[in-house]
Amino acid sequence: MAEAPTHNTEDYLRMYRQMVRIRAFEDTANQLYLSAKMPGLTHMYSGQEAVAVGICAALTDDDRITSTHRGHGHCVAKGGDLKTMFCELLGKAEGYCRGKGGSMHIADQSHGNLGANAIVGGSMGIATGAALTAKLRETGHVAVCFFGDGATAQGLLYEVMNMAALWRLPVIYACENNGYSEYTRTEEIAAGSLTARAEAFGIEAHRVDGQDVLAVNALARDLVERARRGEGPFFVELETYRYHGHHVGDINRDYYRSKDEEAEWKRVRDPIVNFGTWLEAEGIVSADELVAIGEAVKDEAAQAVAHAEAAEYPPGSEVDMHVYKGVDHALAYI
Amino acid sequence: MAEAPTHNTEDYLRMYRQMVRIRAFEDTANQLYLSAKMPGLTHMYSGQEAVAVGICAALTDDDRITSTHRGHGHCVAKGGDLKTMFCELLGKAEGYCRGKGGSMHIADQSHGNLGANAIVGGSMGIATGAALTAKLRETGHVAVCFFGDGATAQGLLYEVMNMAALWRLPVIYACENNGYSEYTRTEEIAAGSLTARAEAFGIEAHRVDGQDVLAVNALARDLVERARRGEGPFFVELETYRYHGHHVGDINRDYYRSKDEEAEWKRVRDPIVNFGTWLEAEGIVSADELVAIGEAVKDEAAQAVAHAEAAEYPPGSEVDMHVYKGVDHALAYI
Amino acid sequence: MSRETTLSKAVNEAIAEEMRRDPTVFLLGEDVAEAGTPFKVLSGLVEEFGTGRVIDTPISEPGFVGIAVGAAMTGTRPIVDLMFGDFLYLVMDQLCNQAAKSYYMSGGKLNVPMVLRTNMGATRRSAAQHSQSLQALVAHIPGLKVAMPSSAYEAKGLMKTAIRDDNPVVIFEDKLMYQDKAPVPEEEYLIPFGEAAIKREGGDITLIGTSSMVQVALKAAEALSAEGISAEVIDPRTLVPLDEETLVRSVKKTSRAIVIDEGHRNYGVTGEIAARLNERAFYHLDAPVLRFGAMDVPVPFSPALEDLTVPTPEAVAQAARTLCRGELIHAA
Amino acid sequence: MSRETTLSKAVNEAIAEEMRRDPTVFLLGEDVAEAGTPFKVLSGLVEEFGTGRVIDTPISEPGFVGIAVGAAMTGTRPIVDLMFGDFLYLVMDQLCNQAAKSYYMSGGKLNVPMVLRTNMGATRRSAAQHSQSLQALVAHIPGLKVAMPSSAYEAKGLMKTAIRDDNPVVIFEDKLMYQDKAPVPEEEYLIPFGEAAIKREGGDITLIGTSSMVQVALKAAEALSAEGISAEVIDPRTLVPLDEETLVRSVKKTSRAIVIDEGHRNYGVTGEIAARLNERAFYHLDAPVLRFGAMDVPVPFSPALEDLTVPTPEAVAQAARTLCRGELIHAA
Ligand SMILES: Cc1ncc(C[n+]2csc(CCOP(=O)(O)OP(=O)(O)O)c2C)c(N)n1
Ligand SMILES: Cc1ncc(C[n+]2csc(CCOP(=O)(O)OP(=O)(O)O)c2C)c(N)n1
Ligand SMILES: [Mg+2]
Ligand SMILES: [Mg+2]
Repeated sequence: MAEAPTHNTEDYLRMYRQMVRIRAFEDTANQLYLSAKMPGLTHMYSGQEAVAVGICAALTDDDRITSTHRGHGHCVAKGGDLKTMFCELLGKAEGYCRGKGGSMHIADQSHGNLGANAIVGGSMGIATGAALTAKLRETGHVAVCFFGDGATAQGLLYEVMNMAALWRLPVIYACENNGYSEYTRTEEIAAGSLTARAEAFGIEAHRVDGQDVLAVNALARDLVERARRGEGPFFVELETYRYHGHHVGDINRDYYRSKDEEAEWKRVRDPIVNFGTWLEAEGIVSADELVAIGEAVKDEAAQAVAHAEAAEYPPGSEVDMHVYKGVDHALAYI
Repeated sequence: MAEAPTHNTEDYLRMYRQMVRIRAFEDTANQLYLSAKMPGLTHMYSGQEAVAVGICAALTDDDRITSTHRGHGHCVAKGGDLKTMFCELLGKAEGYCRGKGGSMHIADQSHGNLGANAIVGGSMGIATGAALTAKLRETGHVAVCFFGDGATAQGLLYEVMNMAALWRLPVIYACENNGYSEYTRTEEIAAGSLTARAEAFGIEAHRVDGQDVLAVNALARDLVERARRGEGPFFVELETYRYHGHHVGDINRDYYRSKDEEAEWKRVRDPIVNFGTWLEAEGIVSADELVAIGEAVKDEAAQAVAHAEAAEYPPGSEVDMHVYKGVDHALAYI
Repeated sequence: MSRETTLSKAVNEAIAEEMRRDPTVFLLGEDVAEAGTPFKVLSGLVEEFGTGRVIDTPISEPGFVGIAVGAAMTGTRPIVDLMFGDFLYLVMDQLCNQAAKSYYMSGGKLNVPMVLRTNMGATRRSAAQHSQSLQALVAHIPGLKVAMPSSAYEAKGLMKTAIRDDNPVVIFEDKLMYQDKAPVPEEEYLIPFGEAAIKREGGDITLIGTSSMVQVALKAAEALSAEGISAEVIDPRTLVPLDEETLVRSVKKTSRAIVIDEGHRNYGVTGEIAARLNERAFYHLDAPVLRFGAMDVPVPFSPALEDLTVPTPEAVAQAARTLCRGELIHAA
Repeated sequence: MSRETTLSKAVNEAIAEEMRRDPTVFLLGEDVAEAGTPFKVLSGLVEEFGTGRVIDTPISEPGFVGIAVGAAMTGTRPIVDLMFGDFLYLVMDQLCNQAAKSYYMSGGKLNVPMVLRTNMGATRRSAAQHSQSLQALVAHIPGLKVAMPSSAYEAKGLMKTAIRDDNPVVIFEDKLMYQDKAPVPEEEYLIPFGEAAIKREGGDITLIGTSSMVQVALKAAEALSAEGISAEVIDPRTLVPLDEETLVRSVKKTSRAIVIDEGHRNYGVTGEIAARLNERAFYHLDAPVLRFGAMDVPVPFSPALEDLTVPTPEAVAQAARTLCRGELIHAA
């Protein structure tokens, strides 16, 4: 555990709770999938909680993030509500996107989450554009662009990093290196060094243990503050791990990743367990309090999913709504 | 002048002559444009001759290059024939592409020139693919990808450099940094360092004086040899300068580039003058011989353009030929 | 009050007026500032609005379109300058997967009020990668609106509407028309999307042209009128939304139609319009709806070939004649 | 000799056979090797041909399509695997500005014998960026050929033809059909491009369907036959080249037609085919040619909405009924 910048119990507990909420959300979503209650596929964030939480805890609701296909963690960490999220995953009208987006497009504009994206790297421009707005309109806001190690293969990243560097935009490129791009190890698809790539564009780059929420948060708070002052952009590589397969259906994965490797990460580097242990060791919370948080979150998730299961689908008349702003029904328009 | 690796008079004279041929071609093409004899626009290579010649002199006809919108120099240097080139610039049937390509698509497959490209950066994948063929088919050939400083803003470059590095392809990325991307200085459109960008992908990168044909050639010979042995890819940034405007019509350019700057480059760093001076100083040729080369090339260019002006346009029936290989006329087919 | 203005000037005025009106409007693209674009359409804007609102970009089309999408989502109204319509291929993902779908995917929460202005048109001897007219590609994608100004008047009015629209709009200017003049009101005006303009009234045949093909249609109509054939010429002005009603009404009146667009003919704009006319006016038609598009070949460089690939007034007039004589033919 | 084979297996066989036959054929794409693609279509190929010919790439679609173009130009025959058809937007420049135009721009010197295999099809609950059917975009571009297999049989025969073709070919497989079985000959066979297949003969109306829409048409035909309406079902198999003759011949016989394609309806495939039928068979038609495509909205995630966006046998049958009864209607 990195040294905590200040001893702020409330902040710690909020971060801990958020990580637990993400884990609970994912476990529940996985169950939904396994019991064939969820339409389509979804990508689990479990294991990477400290990244989303450590970074988003350094942001305000007015700061923007863009997310990925593995986006539930970012959505929760940025303030998302489990009930509305489950509704979206089940395609219900109460979902964040009225069921139109689903897991891969979940967005929560009220908390500054500009959305998950099913195009790998697809939101790199969007995050950079949000930072351009911040600069042009002098809002003092910051944008964080989350993406995976695999996404570093998209040329778009280098195009937007170049412009962000030239224009000194308040954007932080947060690369969650979980060691895999689908069914392939990162070494096989990424030559050289990820941080050096950013540095070559004149961007200050950092590498941090993505399983250590305090380390992530300390770095994020520093960079966010500096970005607000016009010292951005920044690049951060976060070393992390996904516990599940690439998506919920990726069950037999021995051919690309050993069970031992997975077990080892869970045993030694679980971000929630380790942070909990630290909180206890530092005397910030008791073991019982941690258990209580776990129980409360479990309840929250159970209620949220029950609500979502019972919720209504959008009426058929919505199918051609929201194609164009200002146009009620697109089919009558085009 | 860099030290010549071996004292090979024939090679020197060939390189000198090729540079003079490029200059003569461009001067003639510019005249064609100014006298309204040339359809469309074209981009002059004058000033950058040492780059194309220094590199292509290190290649065989079986090695491939890809070229750019500023591609006449590469075409000549790779073995192109002035007559066939002028025919192409004038849209005549005897042109390299039967008049279908024009200046921006001139290609000379018989000498391994896979073509100019009107999409900035558009041929980066093509060159890398030619190198992949060389590797898969074990041909021992090398591919050189020419592109400008402006083209480094295209994400495609980083995508293909990554793959070239991972797969150790025999490709050389030759970035001709002439200080400008259209009407904008390179500093305004490129953050960080171009060579560092390649190095971040694990690619060995070099910077060389692109006005010094011997320095360029020495580096190219070394890298080509090493690429053939499987030590590629490589990246080379060549510092150079274009004498004309961005294209032949870009006459009033004081607003982005001073006349003084242009004059200074021509006075101090002209690749032909400097190489000629060196050849004389080393006693390799006499001043008279250099003049004779100039005269002979002038004649060649004049004859070539006269031939092209008199040549026939392709018949109208060719308009829908060459859309699909194996299909005589596309309109009867689709 | 009207005065003659070039299309280039009209676009410039539209953008300047909207930038004065709304501080969130800004320009982004390659060499848009000091150079005012290679076509000089944006000359003078950086002097008035500064480099903070007229932003030169590197040659990173996907990147700066993506940046525009993000900027638009968060409270600004970017106008992206895409130097040649042929570069649309480079930005399709950001335009069609992101900009076009955000509003829908977010269930109406994240809209993208941006304008992508680009161009089209062959016969400039610019060869296959600088001459395409790719409007069909974007017209196919729900979530995008597509405007095709046919003169300086339309260019100004449609641009102003586009800038105020809350959705992504793609505007195609014909690069050969930048110096063409037309009467343009001194006063402010906007042209609503989805309203076709009847450019010439007539009773025997309807000629539907987009962008510069309106001029081709008008010239054909002129030639036909000398022979006693009265052609109605209609400019849809926007492909999405399409003013089907005006088109159908005309065709019901004339019973014959030809659709002309400078994009490739195969799987392009003309097929859609012809199919809609056939659906809606079938029982009124005396002959099949004919279509003219760019020849289905890459645009050749050689002038001797390039000129063969675009629709001409002569060819359109000839087809119209044959239709009006009731002869069964195939379109060129 | 025939046996039942899945579409997935048929594609795998086609590629394996051609790789055995021609050492210059190789595969390139994301997770094509050990993983055999997420859809497992290419399983086993890396074991037979090794990682030298079944090449895993990073997530760099423009990059590896560009590499394929260059490889194809210099003596190999790459098959590029594009994991989802929705990613076509990312590779449009390399596909349409480079691969499609090289042969023409070089005056017949540099051809690009490559296959881009990708997929299409909604109702998999994959939402707006993993469900599109974008065949219209590439069919519009001269220089590309476009194949749309409707069953395992077509998938194998068209793939083999594509691999041997000297031009860039885009093949769209319907990702919902990978497990669908059809009789596939044991012996080698190829299906030539530009030859439509009459999937069912009939005299009252022609139903033209592409890819999985052939099944929709066949189901509609089945329902109609119970009511005494005899529908002919035709599968064009390739959009470019299009076997216009077979389509026109059928429509001249039946006097009525419906075109069904899973791409968006607006400015898509159906408009072109309908327009061509109207042009060529106008005087034989008793009613307008109707069209079904995907609804012109981004594909929604919610099952309750997504299912509304695709053409169904019921809707097609209903439209056919109305046409055969001679009632004037509009297509859905
Ligand atoms: C442009 C694009 N290419 C391919 C895919 C398919 N795909 C989805 S996730 C993924 C791997 C992404 O790896 P990474 O960026 O490391 O994120 P992770 O899944 O590890 O979180 C791929 C290839 C896609 N969605 N978009
Ligand atoms: C994708 C693309 N974007 C923009 C252009 C327009 N354009 C042509 S050349 C050029 C500048 C290229 O600069 P650089 O790569 O440095 O080459 P140079 O002209 O200096 O040789 C631009 C922007 C283009 N042809 N293609
Ligand atoms: Mg990863
Ligand atoms: Mg340059």
